[in-house]
Amino acid sequence: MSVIQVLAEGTLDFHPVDPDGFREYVRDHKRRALEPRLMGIREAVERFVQDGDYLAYDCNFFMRGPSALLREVIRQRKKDLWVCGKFTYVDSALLTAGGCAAKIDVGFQMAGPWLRRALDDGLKIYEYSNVVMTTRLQAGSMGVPFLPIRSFGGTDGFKYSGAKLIEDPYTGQPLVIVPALNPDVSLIHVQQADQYGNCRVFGTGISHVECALASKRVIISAEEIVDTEEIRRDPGRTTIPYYVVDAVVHAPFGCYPGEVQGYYASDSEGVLEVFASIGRDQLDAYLQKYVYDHEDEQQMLDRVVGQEKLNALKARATIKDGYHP
Amino acid sequence: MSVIQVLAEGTLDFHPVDPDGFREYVRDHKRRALEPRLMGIREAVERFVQDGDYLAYDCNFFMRGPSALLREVIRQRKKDLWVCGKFTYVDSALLTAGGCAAKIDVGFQMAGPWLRRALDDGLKIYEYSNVVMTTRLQAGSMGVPFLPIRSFGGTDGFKYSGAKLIEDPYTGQPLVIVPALNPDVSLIHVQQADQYGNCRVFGTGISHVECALASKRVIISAEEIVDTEEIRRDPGRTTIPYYVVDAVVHAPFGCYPGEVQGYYASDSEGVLEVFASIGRDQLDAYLQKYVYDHEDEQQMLDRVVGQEKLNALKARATIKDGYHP
Amino acid sequence: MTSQPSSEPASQFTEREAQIVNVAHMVENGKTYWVAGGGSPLYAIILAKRSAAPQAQYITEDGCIAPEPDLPLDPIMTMVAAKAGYRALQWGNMNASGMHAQVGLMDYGILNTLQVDRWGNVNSTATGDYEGEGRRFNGPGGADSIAALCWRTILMTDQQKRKFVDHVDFVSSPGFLDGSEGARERAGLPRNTGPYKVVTPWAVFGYDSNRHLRLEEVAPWVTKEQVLAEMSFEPTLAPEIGVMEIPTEDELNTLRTELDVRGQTSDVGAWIIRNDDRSWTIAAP
Amino acid sequence: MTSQPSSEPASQFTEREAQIVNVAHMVENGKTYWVAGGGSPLYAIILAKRSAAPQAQYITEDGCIAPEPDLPLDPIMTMVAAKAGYRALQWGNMNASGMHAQVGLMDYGILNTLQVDRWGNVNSTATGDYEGEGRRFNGPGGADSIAALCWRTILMTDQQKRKFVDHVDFVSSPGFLDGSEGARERAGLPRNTGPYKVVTPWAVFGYDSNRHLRLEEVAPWVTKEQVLAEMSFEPTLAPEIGVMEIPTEDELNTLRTELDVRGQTSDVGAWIIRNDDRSWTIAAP
Repeated sequence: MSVIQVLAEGTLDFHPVDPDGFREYVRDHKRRALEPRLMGIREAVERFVQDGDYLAYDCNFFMRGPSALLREVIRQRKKDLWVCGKFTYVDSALLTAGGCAAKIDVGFQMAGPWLRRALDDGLKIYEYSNVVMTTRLQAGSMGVPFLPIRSFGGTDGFKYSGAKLIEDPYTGQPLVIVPALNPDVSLIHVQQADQYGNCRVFGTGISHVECALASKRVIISAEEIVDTEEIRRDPGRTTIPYYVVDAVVHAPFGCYPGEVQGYYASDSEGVLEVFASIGRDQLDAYLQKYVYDHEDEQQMLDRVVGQEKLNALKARATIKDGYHP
Repeated sequence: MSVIQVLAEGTLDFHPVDPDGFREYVRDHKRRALEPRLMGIREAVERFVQDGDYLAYDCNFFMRGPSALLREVIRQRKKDLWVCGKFTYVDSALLTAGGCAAKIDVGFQMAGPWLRRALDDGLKIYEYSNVVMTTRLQAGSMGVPFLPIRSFGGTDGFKYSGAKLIEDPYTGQPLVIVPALNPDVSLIHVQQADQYGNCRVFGTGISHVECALASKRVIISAEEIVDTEEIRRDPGRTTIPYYVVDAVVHAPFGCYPGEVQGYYASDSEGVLEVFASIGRDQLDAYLQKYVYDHEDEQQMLDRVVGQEKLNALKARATIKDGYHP
Repeated sequence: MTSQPSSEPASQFTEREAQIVNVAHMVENGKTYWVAGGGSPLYAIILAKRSAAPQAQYITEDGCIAPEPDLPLDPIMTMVAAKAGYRALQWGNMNASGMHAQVGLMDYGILNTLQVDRWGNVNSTATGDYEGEGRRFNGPGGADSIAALCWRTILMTDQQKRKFVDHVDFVSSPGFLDGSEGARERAGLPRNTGPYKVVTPWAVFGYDSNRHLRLEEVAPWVTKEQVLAEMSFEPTLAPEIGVMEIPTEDELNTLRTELDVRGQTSDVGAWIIRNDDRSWTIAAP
Repeated sequence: MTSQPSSEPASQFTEREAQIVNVAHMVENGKTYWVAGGGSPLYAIILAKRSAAPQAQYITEDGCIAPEPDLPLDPIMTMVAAKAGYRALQWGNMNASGMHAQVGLMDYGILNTLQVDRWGNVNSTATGDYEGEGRRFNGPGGADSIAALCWRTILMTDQQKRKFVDHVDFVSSPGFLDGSEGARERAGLPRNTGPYKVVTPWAVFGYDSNRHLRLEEVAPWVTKEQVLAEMSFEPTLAPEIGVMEIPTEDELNTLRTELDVRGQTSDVGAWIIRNDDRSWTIAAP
């Protein structure tokens, strides 16, 4: 029989690829029954985020991402996480400042003094790109061990990754393949979910469907909990099916200081405060103010942001077309 | 460097895999400008379906498929087509009876006396499955030469295909890969499109997005032509973007005798008439009655079906939830 | 006078109804089923949902997740159709259902099939010499994926010699392939998946520890010998051959008045009549 | 007194404005652009759409196809945001934009970048010794995919010695790699793609037939020598070095009153003032 040449290989470790093992986890742990998965944010993070997990999240701290869930992860001082840093911006900086991150697969993140210091303290960085990371998640969501991709070849990121350059058996041309990623847990913020975890996301996104399907455990935070009757009225709007979801958290303003399209605008002041904290190397103070000083998210919103500002952010979300079913 | 063992290979030919060639076709032929692509069904099929083409279509003659376009292909006596028979049911029988098909990649099709005779007359069949074919289209739509898949292994279909069994370089386990499919032309029937080809499909489907992205030429037939303002009002409903579309045909009842969810029910009589024609080996008479006897689709609908029945089929489509934006 | 529904065993039903009810009784609550969008597999799962397994969920090949179909469906219109997809939790597509199955979300598949062999392989492609003059059929459709990717596969077929063959002429959908240990894994299929049951109107089969078809239950109106006479090979025999279950009046009522009101699926094949003396009459059609 | 918009060359503008306008003039009508969702690349394409290239279309990394954004955007909120995605033709996701680019639908990419070398390779990851004490940056984000998959890539950067280096310390996004013929293809990248232009406030570069950076145009307020002094390597020189274009009052008006009303992007760097005697003054910030 013929062989396929492996022309080059990245040299760093990557989250282990085990499609059959993932299948067995899904068989044994994903609940197929329509049973309520609603719980508080603390319980959700306590139960479903574990020290040492590979943690993914969709979108980021400013853009329909799970900011409240990320703060709760930091509040609970989770440790040794391997973070999926696709399209992540400041999130990986916050997780590192909070002592949660041990490794980061980078697509894009906000660098700063924190990064050099963390590297010197042992943080491990693996260089990918946003699309490579979403492709790895796509492979994980398809239950296959890898996917071919037409980018990433020739970069130095390739060298510090789990990718391979092979001779395509169909064309004979060099072809990059990237390993599947099946995170231990993913955090996804959505506009609407029902109590079972059927979710609706409106507007553009990154890869929330793939993220949810590829992950062993999935925590959803939702701006609104809608009735399942409403889900059944328009099944074409469902983007994540309940049977991959482990927890549904009702989290209004769950992306603060970021924006959730159709629901509220970003708090520009709050957004720039994060960047300033990174630039001025004051992330500890930032976390104190927004995370550690409060028992939970509601307390933080009440004390630090205030209802008046929240109302104003809501009022600024004047574009509604396409965001409500 | 290491090698990947190829453990087994299908032995039959398959539509050539050439991602770079497809990219160059896309670069040179897909129109990026928002220019009207509306045209009559005859012109669309004359211009964009050519003898010898690899022809794909989404869904089938009964289920939101491009029945009118398929009849027009037969009416224009296109020849030597290689037909993508995923989820096809009777369509491949009609195309073969019409003298259009030379080869069929089979997922599922309605067998009958036509099939044995056609095989004896030189029709070539390649054995896949529905999901293998949609996966091949998915590979084509991603611009990669192949995709791994966890089914198809061990079947006799594998032997009569372009699939390969390789040693997965990540797990060491045997893994099936299937070649990308980039059809020359695809026919897709949708509920709504604008004049540029931005399409909306409501309800479940097969793989219309992948089919459109993977094909060199794309003909859309639509129940309704909607304003582009309406498309921009709810961009989350768009499923096919205009820049992969070559022709938009306004084709009310374009799936007759089948159903278009939300628009009209299937004509059970008309549906069963196709099966009866296959079973009784009377496809020639069927094509005479529904295709050759009429200059175009409108004439066929007027003469054979009649407005009264069409109105009744419309009235029977009582389920609207989720089908209109 | 109409018969009053009850949970008592019925005294008149078709063979097909008995087969559907026996599959329905296998349906596990809280599990997922990838089924064809119509016919016996669909009726079995819905029947189960109406009784012991309300939390069993089904998905069809067009990515329709847990619908509440508006029955009866129009003829043939079992997928990509408004009635079939009514009140689903999600409308996806074929790649979505394939992906969900590939990551292990589908516990069971239920399939109608043409021909099955001693290792549970399924043929829906061709009989006789494939490359020669043999007869051709529809192809696997979604059955190949169901049989490959669901954790367990339940087949429904008729008890006929030509349907139970030693080796299928063409493996359209994979059973245990050549029956050897690990044969599926060596062919690239996911670990620990495969055939689970075969249900005919006359018998229920499982598989022994060597992955060989094993007779487990026989309908009360036939003998084990009658079943074996309608097979081209000898199955393993379970240590104790059980008796297949009898539809209740309730179940028949649901089947006939809600699911298959035209009787297209259920009113096929022989009628089974339980006589007052508890003997059985088989009224061939 | 406000200046009246006109199609005359302006006499006062920032270096950044000049750079944006020169990129805008490169935009081809009827072509697709994969751009970052904000900043100079976005303003360049929108500026072009408002004038010579109304049928140029842009796509952002979040799968947003041909939006009509509600400007100005909120700070940082360039993607997955209501104003940025306003009136798009389709809302997709990152895998969708990646797929569209992979099948060849994206004609051009426009990228802001930190560091570029003689072969058009881009560094946004690290300077100095990667495995040692070097400085780290944000990573490629979407730039790697844009540079790999679009047919042609236009880079925007500043004319500084540390930005034009002989070899980037880290290839985050691929240019012509080692510059040898077919290097991109040998690395698995699609055929016939690659770097096209580099535009700074002082100069426009293309590539020669050996894939080496080539100086093609210089801004009227600097000399060729000044440009070369701000590079760590010598580019090839075009046979004739052209003069970069000057923003018109119309363009500045659009840029300042519609696109970048807060001046966050455009009001950065030196101001360029054309004196009455047609000489130039550079007013450093």
